[in-house]
Amino acid sequence: MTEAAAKSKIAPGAWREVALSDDEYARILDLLETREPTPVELGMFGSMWSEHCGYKHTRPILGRLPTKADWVLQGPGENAGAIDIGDGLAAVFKVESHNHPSAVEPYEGAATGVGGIVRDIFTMGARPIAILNSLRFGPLDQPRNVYLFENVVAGIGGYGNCLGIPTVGGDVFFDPSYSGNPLVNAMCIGIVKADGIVRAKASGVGNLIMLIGADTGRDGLHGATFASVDDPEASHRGVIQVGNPFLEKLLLEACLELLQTGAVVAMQDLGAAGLTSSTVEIASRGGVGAEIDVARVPRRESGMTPYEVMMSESQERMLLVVTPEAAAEVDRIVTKWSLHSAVIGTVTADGMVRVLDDGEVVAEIPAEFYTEACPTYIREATESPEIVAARNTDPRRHDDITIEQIGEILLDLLASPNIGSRRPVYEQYDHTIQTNTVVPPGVGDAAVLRIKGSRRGIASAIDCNPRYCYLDPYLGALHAVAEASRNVSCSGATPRGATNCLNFGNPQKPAGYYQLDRAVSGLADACRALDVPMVGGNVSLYNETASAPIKPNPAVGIVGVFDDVTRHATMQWSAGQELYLLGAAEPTLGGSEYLSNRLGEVSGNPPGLDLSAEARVQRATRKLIEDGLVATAHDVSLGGIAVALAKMAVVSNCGATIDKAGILQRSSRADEAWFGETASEIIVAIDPSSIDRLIKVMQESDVPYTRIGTAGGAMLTLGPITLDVSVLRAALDRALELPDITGTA
Amino acid sequence: MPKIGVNDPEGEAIRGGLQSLGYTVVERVRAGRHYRLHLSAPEADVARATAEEMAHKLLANPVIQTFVIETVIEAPEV
Amino acid sequence: MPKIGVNDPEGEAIRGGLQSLGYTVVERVRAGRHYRLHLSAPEADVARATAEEMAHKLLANPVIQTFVIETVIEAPEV
Amino acid sequence: MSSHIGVITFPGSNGDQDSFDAFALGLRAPVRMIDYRETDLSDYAAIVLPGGFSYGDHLRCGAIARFAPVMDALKAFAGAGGPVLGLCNGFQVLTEAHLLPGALLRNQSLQFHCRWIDIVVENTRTAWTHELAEGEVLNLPVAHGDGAFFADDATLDRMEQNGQIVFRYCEPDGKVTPDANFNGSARSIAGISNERGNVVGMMPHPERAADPILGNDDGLKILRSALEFLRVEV
Ligand SMILES: Nc1ncnc2c1ncn2[C@@H]1O[C@H](COP(=O)(O)OP(=O)(O)O)[C@@H](O)[C@H]1O
Ligand SMILES: [Mg+2]
Repeated sequence: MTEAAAKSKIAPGAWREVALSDDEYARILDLLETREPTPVELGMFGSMWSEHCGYKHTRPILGRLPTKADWVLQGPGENAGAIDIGDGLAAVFKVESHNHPSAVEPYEGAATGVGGIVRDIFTMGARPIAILNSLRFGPLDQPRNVYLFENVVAGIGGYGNCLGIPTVGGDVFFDPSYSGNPLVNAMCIGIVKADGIVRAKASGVGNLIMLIGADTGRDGLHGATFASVDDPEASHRGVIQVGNPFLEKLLLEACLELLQTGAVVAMQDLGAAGLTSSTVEIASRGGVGAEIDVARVPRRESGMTPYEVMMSESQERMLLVVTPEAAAEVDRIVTKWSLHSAVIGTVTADGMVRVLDDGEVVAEIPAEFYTEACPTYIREATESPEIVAARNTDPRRHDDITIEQIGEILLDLLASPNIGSRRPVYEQYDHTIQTNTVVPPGVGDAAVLRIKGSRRGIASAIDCNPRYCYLDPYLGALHAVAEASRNVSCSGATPRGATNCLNFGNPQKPAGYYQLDRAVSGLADACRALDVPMVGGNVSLYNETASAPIKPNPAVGIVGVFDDVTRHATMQWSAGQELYLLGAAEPTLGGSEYLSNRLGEVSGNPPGLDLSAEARVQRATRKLIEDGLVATAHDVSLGGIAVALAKMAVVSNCGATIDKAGILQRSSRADEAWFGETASEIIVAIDPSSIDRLIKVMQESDVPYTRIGTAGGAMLTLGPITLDVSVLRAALDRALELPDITGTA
Repeated sequence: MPKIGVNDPEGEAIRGGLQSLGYTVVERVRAGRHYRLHLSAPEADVARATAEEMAHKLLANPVIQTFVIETVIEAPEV
Repeated sequence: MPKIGVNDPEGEAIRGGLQSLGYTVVERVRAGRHYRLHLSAPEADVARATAEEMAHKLLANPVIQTFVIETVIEAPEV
Repeated sequence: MSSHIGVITFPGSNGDQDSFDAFALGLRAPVRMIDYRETDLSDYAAIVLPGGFSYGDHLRCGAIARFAPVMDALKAFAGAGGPVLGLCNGFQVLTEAHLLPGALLRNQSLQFHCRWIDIVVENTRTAWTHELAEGEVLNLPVAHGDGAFFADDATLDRMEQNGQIVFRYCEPDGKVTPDANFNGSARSIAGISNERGNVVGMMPHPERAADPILGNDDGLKILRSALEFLRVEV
């Protein structure tokens, strides 16, 4: 440490500017024993001890999640998780949030969110083959929300399309709690040879640390800490990151080619907290030290301080650890892809992360101080009384509907923003590139992709119902896992791994911590029961605006595997097929779209969920599809069975006649029977000649089943009500047709 | 125009393109938008003030962009 | 700038947006690009000639666009 | 002349692998990737300019790629009558390079559209369509933000007279309607050729309709045409 650096004084309270508490600063002083941190060190602590990097509030509870199975090749801890999908191949995947940047600058925030998650995947050596996204906005009657919605979608498309990675699925939900605090979660899936997975562990003292990709500017200074405090607009100081997908495409190709050469010892992308976290992480994972000189970092701008270089969140950069002999080869490949590289440091033996500025030490701290020594918190948890009251409000206190009303109510629900067609969204995403998309968005419950050169395939879906999570975070989290898994099962694939993004409010408030704590337990229990290990994830806390926290949204992405992708299912039935409802759950209006859309109310208990019944109905459905008996399956979710049937009719462009009796036996109330929501229920269509075999499978699987009708014609007949399929389609298409105003910033 | 300090991939790509055509004298390129609005106003100052308002509200994104306004007076069509 | 006769949906969309914000005085909007190139040249005329060449070759597509060039002289940094 | 099809990779191309696969897996035809820095194409039988975002689509789509080192050789190849197919971004590059007339503007909706659409074949005398029937309807994916074909009326008239309109957007029954013209192209134009018919550019992606499991293999008919064309020529 130079004298100057060691002597520079930290101004009283300066730690608060990097979002460290007084106690945390005291802890840093304890760790350092004899001295104060330098300004660069303080900034690095601020970033590494942020929620985003340090998982202060979540590390203790995330330990509950099951992460292991025979087929798990990589659990949490690396840039992404990985599962074995057979034929010597692995699927690598993860979901990540970019909520706060998207709230400030929606196009670039969403675009760089995609860029970040894609880098996580190719950092593992995998070629990205699919992107999914999960979005939450406030209602579209407010221009700001329209602006956020339009630009987030455009940003996701703008980045992913340019990269040539298909965006094949996702989830959009509107709720007033997301006004001003949208959620933008992006998931990426990649494929790599199982023995070709790369880890971000530096090793080999004397090996070189290289930086490749974009030059470093003052982008997003303190993004990591900024993602960890309320009200991003007030606390934001650096410049907004502007993504460059063209550069990322070159970086992707260069990195994958570099990994082929065997020259690369470790690779780590630069994401939140930039050079700080990437350097600390490769050193700490590898149990070695790292010494880098910021003066050797190529800059986009002049006059940047070492602090700024260490904190910059400029996009499209990658850190490599390479052997000295391989440096020339690395340079050749990097140049081939029109990029440049710089050797910025070396791997050392002393466990220190040492930062130099043209040879002068400006920071020198053991890597583990930034990582292992990061404090963790278990906070007080108390449920908000307001939410308890909402849950205890019985939706049955409203009068039931008459069966004559169901047509009008159904059309209303189909045209509601949470149920209507997502085509205006997914049409902006290239979902056919790479020529693997077997089931594109809008056709099935999960996206289905083939693996070229193999019979295998994968399916993926991402889900969460924030209303359920608000009313009961534990139960809501069970539903998130169950629904994503059910969607994958409805495609015919076997769910093999999950990833999650915990979007919550302020964990330092008892009501916020309660939600987080309960939801994680729910995720853990559901993953265990459904046998889908959680191989990775991401946390976004402090999602609050001045007035209120968001409805909690633990988004769950699941990847499933097909041994034979030709045996898959969609939502499309054909005329003459018989329709069966598999499973038997009790529909309820608690937390339903019906209640919210029609009566403006979020109340009651969300649908109950019996995890073993859920596992059984999913397994039985998969068996029907694998055996080639069924190629049509769709689960009952938002809007209940009436909405599920209407969507199937529209996608099939074919009507059906539904027997009233089969539906009405579900409840003593018509509103619950038709529009009540449930879990563990799947509608399938089957040729009449195969019905005996369906019944046999159901009996063997211990799954109840009900015949509910027959497909055919141009009309959907629900008991006494008959609706033209084209009318249903028009209602669905109306939902996201935006008012003829351009949203404004 | 992108604000100072804001990454400008388009400008960079154009500079790269010009360089490869041999225009190595070009040191920097910034890429922005240009909108020509026709409006009738009693005088130039009013038009400018309106344009300024519109730029703030819709035309420019203050998070990443700056703008300048130029007024050109046309004789009213008769 | 888009040539006269070339569709300009962006300009139209902006006009629509402005209209819905109440700026009904705006009759027409054309949306184009603006590039700021920094280059050193012995004199303004040379710079302009180079810019003109670059515009013809690369920056503008004569099938759909027209362009104008403005030169701003900066003192060389010392 | 070797019998290889060549697919040019520009920086930012992302449909190169799909084009390669369509020939290699869909047609079992010999195909090779070509780096944008290569300057000799004499070894190829036909050239494909794939889709993507060459140079990030900055400035205008295809504008910077037009000056890539390989382009002089491509011009020579096309000038000698070699079959050239530009797909999506490749089409944009060909117009910017003046190997094809017109230009491609932002979609009328100002949005990127990815969907399956129908096109009707109008000219079967090009290198890339002569295995097709006039009036035949193909169902293919599109995925672009800048696909509205533009040329002034005089040019359009001339192109129509010369039979340079190869494909138009249509309804499933082949009818050309304003509704089917989803991106706002002049006269519903989806694909065109040069006067000689050896250079074709189109916005839809035949290389993505090359396997029934993904929907259909209509696109292979276009790619196969060049192989047949070469067989006849040689
Ligand atoms: N943000 C999005 N991006 C891409 N596809 C989406 C997005 N949101 C929804 N989709 C797709 O639209 C279709 C319908 O979505 P959704 O209404 O959530 O279906 P379901 O009710 O069957 O779960 C699905 O194929 C889904 O993947
Ligand atoms: Mg869903």
